[in-house]
Parts: sequence; structure tokens; C-alpha cells
Amino acid sequence: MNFAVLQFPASNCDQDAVHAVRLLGHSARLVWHKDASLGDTDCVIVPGGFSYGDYLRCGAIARFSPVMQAVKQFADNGGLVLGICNGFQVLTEAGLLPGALIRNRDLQFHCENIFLKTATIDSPFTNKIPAGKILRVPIAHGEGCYFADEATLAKLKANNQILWQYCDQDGNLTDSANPNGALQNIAGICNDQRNVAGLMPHPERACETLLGSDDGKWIFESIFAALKNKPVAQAA
Amino acid sequence: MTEPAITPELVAKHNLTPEEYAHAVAILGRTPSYTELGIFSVMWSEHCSYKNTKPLLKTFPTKSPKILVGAGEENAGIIDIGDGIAIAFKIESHNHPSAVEPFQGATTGVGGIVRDIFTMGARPVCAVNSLRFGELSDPTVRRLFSGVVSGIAHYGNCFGIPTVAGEVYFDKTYQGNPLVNAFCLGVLRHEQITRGAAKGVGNPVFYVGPATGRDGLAGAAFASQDLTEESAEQQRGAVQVGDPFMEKLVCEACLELLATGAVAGMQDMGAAGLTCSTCEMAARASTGIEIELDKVPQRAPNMSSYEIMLSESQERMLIVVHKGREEEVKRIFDKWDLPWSEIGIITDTGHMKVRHGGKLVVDIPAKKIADESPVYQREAVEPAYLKAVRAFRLDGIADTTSPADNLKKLLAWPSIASKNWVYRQYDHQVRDGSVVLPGSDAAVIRIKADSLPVMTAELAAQVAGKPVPDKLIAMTVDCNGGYVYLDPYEGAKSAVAEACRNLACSGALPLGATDNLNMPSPLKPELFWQIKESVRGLAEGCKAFNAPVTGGNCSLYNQSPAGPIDPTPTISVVGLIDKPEHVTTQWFKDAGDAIILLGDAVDTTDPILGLGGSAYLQVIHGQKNGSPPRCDLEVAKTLHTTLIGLIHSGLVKSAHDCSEGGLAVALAESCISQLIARDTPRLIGATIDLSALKDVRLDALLFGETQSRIVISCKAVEAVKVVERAKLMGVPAVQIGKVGGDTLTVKTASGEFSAPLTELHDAWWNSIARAMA
Amino acid sequence: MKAKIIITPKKAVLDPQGKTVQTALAHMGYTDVTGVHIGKYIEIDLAPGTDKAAAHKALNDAAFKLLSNPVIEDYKLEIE
Amino acid sequence: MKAKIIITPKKAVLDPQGKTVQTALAHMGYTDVTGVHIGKYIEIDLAPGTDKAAAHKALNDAAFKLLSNPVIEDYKLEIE
Ligand SMILES: Nc1ncnc2c1ncn2[C@@H]1O[C@H](COP(=O)(O)OP(=O)(O)O)[C@@H](O)[C@H]1O
Ligand SMILES: [Mg+2]
Repeated sequence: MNFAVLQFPASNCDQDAVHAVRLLGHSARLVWHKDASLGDTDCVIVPGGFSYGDYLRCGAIARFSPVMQAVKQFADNGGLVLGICNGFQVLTEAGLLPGALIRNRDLQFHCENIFLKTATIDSPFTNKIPAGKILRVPIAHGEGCYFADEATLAKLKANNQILWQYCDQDGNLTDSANPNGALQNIAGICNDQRNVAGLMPHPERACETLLGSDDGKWIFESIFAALKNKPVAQAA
Repeated sequence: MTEPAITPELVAKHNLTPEEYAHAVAILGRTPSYTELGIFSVMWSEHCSYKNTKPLLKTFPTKSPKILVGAGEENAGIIDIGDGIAIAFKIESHNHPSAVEPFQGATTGVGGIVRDIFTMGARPVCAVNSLRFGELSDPTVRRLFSGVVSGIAHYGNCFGIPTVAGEVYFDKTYQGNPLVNAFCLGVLRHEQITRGAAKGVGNPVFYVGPATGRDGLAGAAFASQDLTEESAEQQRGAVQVGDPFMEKLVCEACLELLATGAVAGMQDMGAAGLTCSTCEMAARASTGIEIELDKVPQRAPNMSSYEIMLSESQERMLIVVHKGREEEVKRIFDKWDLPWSEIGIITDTGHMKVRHGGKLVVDIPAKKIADESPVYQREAVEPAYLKAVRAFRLDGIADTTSPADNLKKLLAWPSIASKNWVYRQYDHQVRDGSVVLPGSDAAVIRIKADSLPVMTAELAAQVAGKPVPDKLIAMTVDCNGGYVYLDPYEGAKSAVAEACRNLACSGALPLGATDNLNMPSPLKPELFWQIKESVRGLAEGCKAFNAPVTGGNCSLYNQSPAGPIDPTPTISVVGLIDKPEHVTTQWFKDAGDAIILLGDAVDTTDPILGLGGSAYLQVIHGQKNGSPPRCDLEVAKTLHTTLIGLIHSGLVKSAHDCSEGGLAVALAESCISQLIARDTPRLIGATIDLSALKDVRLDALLFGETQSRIVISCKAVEAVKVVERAKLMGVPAVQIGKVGGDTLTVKTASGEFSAPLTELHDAWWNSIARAMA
Repeated sequence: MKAKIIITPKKAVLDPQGKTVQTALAHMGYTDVTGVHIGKYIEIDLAPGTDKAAAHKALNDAAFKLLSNPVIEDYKLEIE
Repeated sequence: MKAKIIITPKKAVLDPQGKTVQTALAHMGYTDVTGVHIGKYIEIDLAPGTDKAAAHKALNDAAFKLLSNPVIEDYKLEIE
């Protein structure tokens, strides 16, 4: 599989995403934000970091990069797009995912491991996650509190679009397990077509036991499996 | 614009003595222009010239076959770590700016040190910080503390560098004068080392990065003065704002440019901005440099040549490019949407010439101003307070009767308590290389192929087919300023020993060190004595552990109206771990494991049994007094190599050294410091029996800070072997207990105490967060 | 010519910063405060001679698309 | 009663945020923009019947000490 990892000015988890994909046996390359085309791509990763310094609002400026036009088209054609952390913020700003990510409720940046419950395995991003497995994955963000208005939230639930939620060690969705105040402990969602997803935690930082956890690999393995089963859209 | 006339008052305002001024006139052969006066002032400030410390710095061990770039040569030292790979690292202070504006002071501190690293051609891969504040009960201290921490977080997180280690102490000596030291480490191939030399007559000089404003005018001079009430006010106009986004782009663009091979020399504009970078680059290459200020991008209207030359606007670089390769600079900096401007040329005159508005405003022999800076041998006199310190005895202090309670108080003491409130705000995992996160004795990072800067085509061809083996680097920064105050020489030695002990606990042997001398004024003989003795201790320590000093920083005049700070020579030691399986962490692993103490439980030759300067005396008895525990460097070295040997044999499951709070705190931390995830520690208890140690005060046994002690754990069946092997190496070793349960239970000759781990953990883990709530 | 844009969090959106400031004000003894809302203020300098109506239209567009996020924020634009 | 506080970066101080947004606006085709300054907007609800003069004095104090950072920012307070 070919992964395209976007590179905005001050993306800083771009190399990490490339590293994780390669480590898991697939190919990945960086695509510059000024490029209007994604080239030959099976899946797009919008990586973490501080695109444009996160000035104004996280992800707000990156959304206007030429490459985002290509991503939009790729997604419209059914291509798989995963936004991680800042990438999630970019995708919500771009309207590819509903809702918004606002300042953590305690106003502090949080870098720590959290536990993640997979709310549904019915998505290209979760299909390989073992049933009942609680993932231990790092977060690192200051603005990861997921917000959506009530109507949007109801729709997310009705369509089974919530993919991951913060939980405790035993899988309970408690308030103290929620690092940022996200509504319903939401850590990641997908669009209603189920081909675009975003999450605040960093699965690419959890693909090697040397780094403390390899639980993140299940998310990538899910994508690989989905791509294998249904070859999708052409890149724009 | 008319420039002010040069008067003795103006000279004095520029912090130049009449003798220094006379020397400047002699170098020029005439009266300096106003801009030239400014240049002499910053170049000869303590910050840039080390005029009061140079003779001392010469005593550091700086040689080793592994050193590729040594101390003082360049912006940072570089050490070979094998397979053609090298690391560049350095520590730098930003104390005074942080006192005035904690957030921006800290951001620009991090920005400056990161620039020092990529200036060498290295890719910055991790950061470390060392902080000192007054007591947390004071609201001003809390404001400074939270401002500094969020400044470091803001800059490092946005730039995308993991902050993997650090230390924080709270003591009223730092009340008006916090310390903010920032360290950065980068990775590169030997061939990629870039010099800050203005080489190649006729080569063009480029300015890249954001426009110059009136930021931090004469910041270097500011850093070289006492911090007074007014200085905060006066310096307000001088506050520099860090822009990590810009720095990330500048860094990526510079590394990309270096990979073209078009660069002849590169230097960041740090302290004293354009002045220092042009002067130093020309001096290093023995060339001249000519620049035109009208071509310098400017943010503010009508800036004078004085202001442009002395501005400390951040994130700017000066690059000398091989003639004919200018297009590559333009192409790459345009790609990154960064401002650039060709501002000058390298000459063979040996002079630094600056033109502005068609006029020659500066004409100084570069090598002379850089190399002929004044040097002072200051007078050193042992301070009187040390007599009382040395005479301090424990007679008036009753032995403890409530050890469990003492332990909880110590664990909750902010200088000992967990610093998770701090490091949780730092991204410590970006770049996918953090193997041991903050919270164990030393941080460990993994260096992999993508940690390296992009290569030139030539180099890429040369190393093709030779994959980079992963490497493991450990690092720590340490210094107990209280010890140093009570005995500068012993205290400084102990700082190095502790750093190396922390490395040993993580499985690493030292490669090299970088130090930051945070000191009061060198002009008072008693204070200069502290500086001198500290340097002697550091030098001996670094020599003993084969940790040559590759560079560092001096920050003098750290004193507020309340008085001087405790001398605080922070030292960061970097080490190498040869295999992933040798990476060791400080927490106990499995119930049933044996707990062994390496080293003498108490130094009985010390009349105050390791309690001098201890956290225990400070917290429980309100006294910062007594000679600190002595550090025998040979004993320490044997201990470290023995532990490394045991680790290499696969015998050690955890290792944690005894530092502040002594054995009891080290044991408690081994039980409670493993973190699974947010709010989810892994607590694992221990049962300890110290009853064999009969004739020693209980407080000294539990909380004394005798040096060179490490608590390790191993499989029960291997305990005897471990003890035997340690003894064979000449290291005292004894099994003191075993892992398991949900309490820390300690039996001593005078009874037993037991504390539930949940209570110990709460005291230790949440204490700082509570103070900050 | 100058454009001024005030961006405020929507009522339904959590404003922890506002809450924190309110608490801090209360600590300072200022208890008459019943609510604090924290937003952004953006000042845009426009080239002299810019057509005011056209600028209004363009900046309105920019405020909606870039400067604010309509999911969580409201904005007010003024040109003077 | 409402107090409105506008906090802006001081003129001489670098405003990286404003600069970045200005560049972004230029890229999007808003080329008449010659400068962007980004600050904070704080709205404070005051209990009905609050004494205006007293509130002004207190909030002025709070704006200086708590809400703004006088080292790098200016503020403007209005009560209406
Ligand atoms: N300012 C900081 N930034 C990052 N990590 C920190 C900071 N302060 C402390 N730490 C981490 O907390 C742990 C304990 O630090 P410290 O008490 O100084 O340990 P030690 O006594 O072993 O030197 C270490 O892993 C250290 O790196
Ligand atoms: Mg230690």
C-alpha cells in the first residue's frame, strides 16, 4: 500500500507517521502542502504537529493549502483519510469531519498515555482491533476537547460514527479518564461515509514495544486490511 | 540620524570600564562610532566574552578521542557515537529574561539553544530543562513557574522536539531570580558538521529568517548585570517574543540547504544578534566581512544602525554561501516561505565593515574584538559563613520518632515531589524516539535513520547500503544548589556524580557533559570563591567519570535585592546504552524480587552522617545547614561500572539512586513511580529490613544523603549472585528486602513502620498540582 | 483604514478560560462578576484607498471562512 | 451591565500570530491587507446594579494585573 503523509509548515509528526507505516511493512511518502496532487495513493494521513504554528486556531490555516483540495476530492471519491491530532483538527476545520476541537478543559497541554475504547469495529480504521481490547496510546495536545452541537452529536451516534472514546483501564467511560473534557469522552470519529476519520491520540507513537506500547498498530492494521479488501478511489 | 557623542558616561552606560574602553580605542586607532561602541559593549559583555570565567573554564577536561568539535570552538560541541554518527548538545541559560517575562523568557531560551544545535548541521532531536524557583507558597513564584513551564511547552511542542528530562528545585534563594536552563541535543553524520566560519573571500552572506525589530536590544549586556528592581522596568521594551513556528521552518530550510552543499558557513544570530554572528564568523575564518544594513529585512521603521546591529530578534540565521550557488538559497527559502536577503560579502581585509545609508558606520578588526576581549583574574576569598556550616553537628537535633510521617512530608516537598505537573505539559514523545520518558532516573531516546539531517547526494551515495543501526542515548541534568552553597567543591562534585549515577541507573556510560554555571556576581571575592570552587569540583568530577565538557554556558550576576542565589552549576551528562535490553528503569517490577542496596548505607566517617544540607533537615527541622555529604569519586566510579556490569549480565530489573530524601525516598519512589497511563500508576510494595544496622541514628539511616548508593532489584534466585559480584568489584552490597504487597514496610533496629502506597503516591504525585491549583 | 473583528465563543461551547478568569477575579475580591467570556480580537490594517464596501464584503468572507470557526464561534466585523 | 476589554500586543513586540494570518490572507487573495494584529477580547457580565465607577476601577486593576501582560500587551477597557 502507498500512504501519502501530508506535510504542512510545522507538521511535526509527519516523519513519525511515515516511520510507523514503513515499520508495519507498507510504503509512505511525504506530500508537500503546496502540491495540488496526491500522486499514486491508497490512503492519506494528515499528521500531527502545529501546522502554521496553530496560530489563530489549530488547523485553521492548513485547511486552505492547495493539497487540501486534492484531499477533499480523494475523500469524495471514497479514498481513506486519517487525521491524527493536528490532522484531526485540520479535517474538522476543512469540513471533512463534523464538530470542532477546542481548548482542553484544564487549559493545559497534556502529554500522557490514555486508554482507548473502540466504540465500533465497523470502519476501515477499526476493523482489525481485537474485540474488547483497550488500547494504550499517547496523547499530546492542548486543544483536543471534542465539541459538536446536539444535533450533530445525535447524528454521530445514530450513524455509529464515534470510533474511539477515552476510558479507564477497565473500559469504563469515566470523567477522570477523559483528559480534555471531550463530549461523551470522544477521542475519534469518522464521517458518515466512514472513509474519513480523525482522532486526537497518536497511534503512530505506539507501534513498537521499545516505545512502551504497540497498541497503535491495530489502527494501521485495520487500514491495511480495509485497503486490501476493497481497492478504492483514484487519487485526484 | 545623528548619533550621540561618545562621553565617559555613555561608555559607562555600556558597561565598559575606562580600561576596556581604552583598549577598544587602541584596537581601532580612533574613537569608536556610537554603533561601534555598542558592538564593543556586547562583544565584551560577560555573556559573550566570558571575561570573568575564561581562566576557570580552561581547567575543565575537554579532550577525548571521541570529541569531534570541542568546547569553545563552535556553537556546540560534537561527540562521535560510532558508525559515522555523532551528537551535538549544549545547555544554555535564560535566567534574567525569564525573571522579567517568564513565558517569553523561557520560549526564547529554548529557541536559542535549538538554533545552536541545528547551526552545527545537526537535527535537534530532544530537549531537557533545568529550573529553579522560589517557594511555591508565594503567588509570584507560582506565576513565574507556570509561565516558564508553559513557555518551554509552547516552544518545544510547536517546534516538535520532545522534552524528555529535566529537574526543578524550589528554594527561597531563587525567589527573585529564577533559573531557566535549556538543553538541546541533535544528531548528524560526521561529514555533516557545519562550521560557523566566514570562509571563502568573495562568498556572499545571506540573512535568513524573520525581519529585525527592536527586540532585546543589548540583551547580552542585560544578562551580564545584576537583576535589580529597575532592571525589570527598564528592560520592558527589550522583551523578545519566540516564534517556534518560524524556527521550525528555519531549521528545516537550513538543513535542506546544507544538503545542497552550497553552504560555506552558518551561524545563528543569538545574543548580540548580527554583531556577534558577523564578528565571530569572520574571526573564526580569519577573514573580513562586509554587510549592508539597508538590505537587512526590518520590522520597525527607521531603525538606526546601532539598533539593527544589536537587535536580538529571534529565529534569524547568517549563512555564507559558495559564490555562484545563491540560487539554491533563494529556491529553498522561497519554498519554505521564509524571508531571505543577500546582505554582504566575505573579504580578505580581516575587518568587519558595516554600511548603512551609504555610510560606513562600523570598521573593526574582527579577530581583535573577538579574541582580545578582556580577561580578569578575580580575587577569591573563602566566605565566612562556611565556618559555621562546617561546625554544624546533630547534637541539638533529636532523632526521628515518626519516620512514616517524615517520609510523606519529604515526598510531598516540591523539590522531591513528582514533576508530572511540569512534564505532562511537554510533548515528550514526538519524533517516535522516547524510550524512557520523564519519571525515571535518566531519559533514554532512540536514534534512528530519520533522526539524521538530509544528506548531500555525495554523502548519500557514500553511505548507501549501510543502514544506520539504532542507537540509544541517555541524558540527565542535575545539581543540588544547597549542597553547592554549603560546600561549593563537594557540591559540584556531587552534581556530576549524581548525573553519572542517574545514567548508570538507566544502563548508560557517560560520553560527555555540558554545564551551566548559574552564579552570583564574580566581583565579590566571597562569591567568586564559590564560582571557582564549583568549577574545581565540576572539573574533577567530569575527569573522574570520563565525561569531557564539550561546552556550556555561564550566567553570572544572578542575584536579586534579597541577595545572591545559591551557586548552581547545573550539569547535564549524556551517555550511550549499547543495547535496548540494557535500558533500565527505576521502578520495582515483580513481586518476590529481591531488593539490594549497593554502596554503604551510611557514611560513618561523616560526623553528621550524610544529613548535611539534606532535604530532611530542611523539611523536618527547617535548617539548611551542615557540610553536605562528601563524594568520593573513585568509590562512585566503581559503583557505576559495577552496576553497568550487572545490567549487562541481565541481572538487574530496576535501579534507582539515592539522592534527596535518602534511602527511604528512593525506596518509596521505586514502589510508586511507574505510570501506566494518566491517573493510572502501577503501585508495587516492598518489605525492607534494616535492623542489622544498629548503631546509627534512624534519621540518618532513612533520610541521610550519603553519596554513592543505588537501590536495585533482581530475581530472588539471583540475589546471592548479584551481592557476590558486587562485593567482588569492591562495592558494598546487601539484600535489604523484597518486592511485593501494597505498603512500604521498613523494619529497623528501633521498630517498624509501614505506609500504604496509595498515601505515599498521593503525597508525591499530586503535591505540585495541588500547590498550583 | 482598519477592520476590527471580534470573535466570541458560542453560548453552548465550553469556555474554560472564561471560567478560570471568573474564579480568579472572585479570588481578587471582585465578586460582582456573573460571567466572563473570552474571545479573540483581530485588527486588520487596510491599504489606504481601499474601497470600504468591497473590503467589508471580502473580510466578512474571510471572517466566516478563516478567522472564525462557525461551529464554535460567532464574529462581529466593523470597518472604520 | 457589561465590561469589554480588548487586549492587543504592543506595537514594538513581535506578533507571530498576526504575521502568519496576514500571510495566509495574502495567499487567499486578500492583498489589500497591510497588517494583522491578534489580541484577546474579554467580555465580563456584571451583576445588575453594580456601581459603574467602582467596577471600572476594579476591572482596570484586574486588566493590568491579571488579564493582560503589561510587559508585552496593551489593553482597553470599556463599561457599558
Ligand atoms: N522540568 C522537567 N522537565 C522534564 N522532566 C523533568 C523535569 N523535572 C523533573 N523531570 C523528570 O522527573 C524525574 C525525576 O527528576 P529528579 O527528581 O530531578 O530526579 P533525580 O533525583 O533522579 O535527578 C526525572 O525523570 C526527570 O527527568
Ligand atoms: Mg536519580
